[in-house]
Amino acid sequence: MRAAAPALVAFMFLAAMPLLAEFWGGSYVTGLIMRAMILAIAALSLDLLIGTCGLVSFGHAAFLGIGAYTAGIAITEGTTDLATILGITIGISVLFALVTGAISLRTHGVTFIMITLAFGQMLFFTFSALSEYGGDDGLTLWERAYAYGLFEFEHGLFYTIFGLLVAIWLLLDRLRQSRFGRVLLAAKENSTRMETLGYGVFGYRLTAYVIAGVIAGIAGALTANEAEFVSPALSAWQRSGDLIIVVVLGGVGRRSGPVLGALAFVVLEEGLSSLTHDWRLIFGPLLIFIVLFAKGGLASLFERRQA
Amino acid sequence: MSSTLLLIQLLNGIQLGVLLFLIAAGLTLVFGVMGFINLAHGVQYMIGAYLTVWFYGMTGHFGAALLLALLAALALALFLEFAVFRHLYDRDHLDQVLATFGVILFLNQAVKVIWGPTPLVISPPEFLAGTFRLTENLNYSIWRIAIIMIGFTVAGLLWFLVTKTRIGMLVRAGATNAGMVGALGVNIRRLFMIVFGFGAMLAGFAGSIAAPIYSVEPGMGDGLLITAFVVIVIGGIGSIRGTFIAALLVGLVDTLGRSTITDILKLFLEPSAANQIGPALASMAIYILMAAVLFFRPEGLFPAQGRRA
Amino acid sequence: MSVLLATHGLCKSFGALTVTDDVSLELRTGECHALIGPNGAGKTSFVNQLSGLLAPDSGRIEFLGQDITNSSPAARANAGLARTFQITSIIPTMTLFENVALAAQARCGSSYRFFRPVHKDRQINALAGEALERIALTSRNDKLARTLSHGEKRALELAMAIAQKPRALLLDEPMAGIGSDESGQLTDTLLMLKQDYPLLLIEHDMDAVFKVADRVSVLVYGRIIASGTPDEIRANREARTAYLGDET
Amino acid sequence: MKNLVSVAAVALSLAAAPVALAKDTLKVGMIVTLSGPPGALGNQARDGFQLALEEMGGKLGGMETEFILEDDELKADVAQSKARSLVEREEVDFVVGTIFSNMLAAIYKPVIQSGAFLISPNAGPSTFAGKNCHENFFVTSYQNNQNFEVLGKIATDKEYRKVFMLAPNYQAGKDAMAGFKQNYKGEIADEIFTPLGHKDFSAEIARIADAEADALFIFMPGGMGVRFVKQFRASGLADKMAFLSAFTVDETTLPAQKDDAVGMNGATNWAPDLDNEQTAAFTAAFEEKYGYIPGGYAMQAYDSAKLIDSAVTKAGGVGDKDAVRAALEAADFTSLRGDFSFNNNHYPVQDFYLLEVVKRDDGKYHTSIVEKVFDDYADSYADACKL
Repeated sequence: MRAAAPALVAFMFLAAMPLLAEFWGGSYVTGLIMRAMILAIAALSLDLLIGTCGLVSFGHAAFLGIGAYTAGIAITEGTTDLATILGITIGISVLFALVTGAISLRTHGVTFIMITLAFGQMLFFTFSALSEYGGDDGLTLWERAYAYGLFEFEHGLFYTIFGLLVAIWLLLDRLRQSRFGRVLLAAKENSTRMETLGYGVFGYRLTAYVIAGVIAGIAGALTANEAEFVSPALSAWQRSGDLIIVVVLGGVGRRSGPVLGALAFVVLEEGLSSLTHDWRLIFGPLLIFIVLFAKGGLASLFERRQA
Repeated sequence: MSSTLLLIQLLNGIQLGVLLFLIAAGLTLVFGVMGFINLAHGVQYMIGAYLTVWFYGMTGHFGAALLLALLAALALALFLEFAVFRHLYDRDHLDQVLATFGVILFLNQAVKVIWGPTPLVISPPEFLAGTFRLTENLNYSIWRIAIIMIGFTVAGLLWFLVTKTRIGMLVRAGATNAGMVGALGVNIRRLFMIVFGFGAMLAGFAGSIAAPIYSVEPGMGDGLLITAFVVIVIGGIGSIRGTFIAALLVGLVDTLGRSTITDILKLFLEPSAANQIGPALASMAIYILMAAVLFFRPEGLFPAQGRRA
Repeated sequence: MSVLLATHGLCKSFGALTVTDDVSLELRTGECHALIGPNGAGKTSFVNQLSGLLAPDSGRIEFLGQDITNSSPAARANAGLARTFQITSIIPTMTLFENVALAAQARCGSSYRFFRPVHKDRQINALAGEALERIALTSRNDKLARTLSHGEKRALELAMAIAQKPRALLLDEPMAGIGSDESGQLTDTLLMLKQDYPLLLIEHDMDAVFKVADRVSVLVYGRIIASGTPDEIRANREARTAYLGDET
Repeated sequence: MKNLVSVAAVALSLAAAPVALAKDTLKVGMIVTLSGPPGALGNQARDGFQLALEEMGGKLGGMETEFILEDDELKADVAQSKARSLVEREEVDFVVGTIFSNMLAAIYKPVIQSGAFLISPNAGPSTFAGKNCHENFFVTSYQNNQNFEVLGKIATDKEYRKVFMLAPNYQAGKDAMAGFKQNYKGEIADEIFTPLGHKDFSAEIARIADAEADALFIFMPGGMGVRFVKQFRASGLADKMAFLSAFTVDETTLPAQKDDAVGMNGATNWAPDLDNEQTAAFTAAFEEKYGYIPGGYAMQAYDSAKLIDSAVTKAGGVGDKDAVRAALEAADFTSLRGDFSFNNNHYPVQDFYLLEVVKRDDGKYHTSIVEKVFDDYADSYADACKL
């Protein structure tokens, strides 16, 4: 339970955020937090690959792009029903994950990193070529998806994202402790042994890859609705890199890691850049210090202190 | 397409390949020998270019600027190695990624603060600055030819260094089995420092000689870094020969792809459709190449382990 | 006694080095068949081909009457062919009990179950507990596998194999690296295992082999040069010069 | 656990600014690109706007003005977050931005929805010129396609029979090609899209040489333009064909292109030597203060400040949005361009010129007016706008 505590505290804090924001910068802050929560969802899905399976995907942002463009194109074409959009997003994410996963998962280590990068970049260039939908400029959404009135409530979108974040966190937390999760964790350490125990590791990893892809796809669809704007940059390698950074920053394979990592990433970036335009001069060294002096990421700081 | 055009594109492809090789050679050695993923390697390329322009402004002599830039780039690399990187060698790859990413952020911004956001330009040394006539109305830059020749010379030297000298032998052994080299009583720390400094200097050198043809700007090394990673995994990590061949391959595929794919598509597609799909496909070409190579040969074309002594 | 596991003319070479040369071998129900041979004779390569980690160049492998030559390691394990490793192969970051439970889990229905915490799974825990009981492991169940002593790790491998509820067991040098004080105990364990499972035993410890095995085959340079009861092998001159001679 | 809360609290209070709004201050936020190589364009816009503000004693429309500058880093999410910060946290009255169209697309909705006025000092995409136009959105530059349309007109007027077209492969590049073709009906030798950030143009130059066209139509903004012009000049082709460019040789790139660009042509709505009093004064003051020659980006930002000034003066503050809007529409200020008015879609109606790069006696380079191509030229999307 201890490892989960920081995440739970963060959730309580997030739940109260719209209230707190009344005193602290208003809708600007809730917008910021919404983005952090979406980033956390994407990071949670990536940590299923990195932390649970030991698979470092450098093309995970491809799924963000899939979700965002599905939402963007659907809404532009007049399909605003949220369930339909999420359905299509999940369908395409599954398909893309099955095809690219089936190829990538034959490799491991650096080869896996680079081959996932390749697929991510292919998708990035595909989105950039979609002239009808803004090409490189991106696509402005003229309305949000219709969520059966949910988004019309004050903070409706906020609590939708929050609810999904908590649900996905719980889901993945359970998954990690399930039969399936134990197989993945063991295969990360010794996949040969798992094969000889009777587990077709490839199938388990592919399933995990698909699950991670679907969750990231949902995060992408949320991004489109939150920002009301999608662009190919969402699926570029820089974004995949950001996701890895968030996961490592928070603590790979730690229950609270991705959530802490995402919150810290967004808040630090925002806080520092409001101090100076050259905020990277501070942020860069800060990352180095975190690596050198906080092994295991931010989550480990909390764990150690409480232990 | 005319034969002159093809010739130019071949030359351009080789020239890009040579630059990629200079960057990727250090990357593959550092990665192969030390198992260290250095994302900040691309920044070394940028630093090399900036320092060259800077020293050129001070000395007014390209050769002198090049030399000074190399020394300064080496000094910076060794400082970074001492201050940051050496604490990361026995850490997880992901920790290395995070920390070296921090170095990129810092140096890109620092360069912008020091030299401003506007691209800088520099001319090649006087005697290589001209062009020579390829066809009636087409000239080709001598400096580009010079880059190709310099690149091949460096590749040759590197080959000699790695295959014929003691330190090269250690490096090769290290690429196959780092633990064993340590067991032989070699000072691994020092070997690492030499390999690292040397690799960084090569990248800086690439930046120096690229400065006259590309504009010198903050973040100029980021895109090339990713391409260099593509090169080293295609070539097989730790293999100089593989890196050289892969660099030329990637340079040629990228250059020829960009100039021919759209035309080829135009043969059986509407021009507007071809213009939309062609450039996107051309941008993907090297990634498709990489995915294909890795699919059939996950260890790359010339894995270091397979090399004969 | 029916044939459970059989190879027919199995061949494997790495370049010029032939590690398995036309090996035909049988394991029958209820027996312990020991495969002995000097270092580098190709014993582990042979087991790897049986368990599917290595593909033979030619020849056939049959298990329970089915041709499994091209089956995946997982399929073979699920068909009931369990193995242990000469160099201990466990999940170091998991506890002793979790390691055994992992093996048991493979026999307790689908592992594509995503929600129920596995540590509360009664079926798995019961099966794992049973296996642990049979291999008397003195260490605590919640000890991390990587902190176990070498002997405990060897025993853990056996427990994992049993938890798989195998139809046949391939034991690749279960005594490797075990001191003489522990080896006696492990020999008893092997004798006990033999009651329930057909064993293909690869072992260097001749005392254990002659105590446990019903049949012995001698592998030299990838070839089986002799096969017979322990007494026959002891009497076989070729086998003695090739291998036993070193030790007796 | 306590630490988490306090860390987050500190971080958030960092992000949150004191909310104190005096009624007599005007708040103007500017979002432009200051990072990376394209930062040179943003720098011009910033300097242009600040010069105007300074000349008016830090007041726009007589109100003490708080100017907040933000860098979009040429990243959509950053631009959007900055825009939200401006309208939601700072509660600015005007947002001036952006340089690039894709950044405008990112900030458009949040700014418009907040009720603030959005004034673009450069980006003028077709997206917001037609049916998606908005009463609170004004463009002081041009509709993006216009410069290209002007070049098409020039090519037709000069009777170039065969034109080679080159642009980067992104949305603006595609718009550029389409814009040029609108007024040019001659033969097109070939049209080539290069990747964004393309470095090595020798293959393209070889094809240009092969095509034997009369003119080259080119759109290569920023660093790409610097590299292209260098390589094009080196190939010797510059002397053999006309060079019709937009955003390729301008005051942001000329300091790097230098002699290589001299004599090359461009087309836009202004040049630092446009013959009117206000331009002469502006150019002199700008150079005096910042040490470089202002380009269109600086001019348009300067005009944006003047526009806001005129509107706030006329409406007597910003309390009455409708009055401010009406005053903005009137565009009752002295533009550096001389003639300037807004169309129904709030994009400008203005003159366009053919320009040429010249070297000044003091060794600096700038673009210079050759001739007027269009008088009071309006964009072609305005009809679709319901305003």
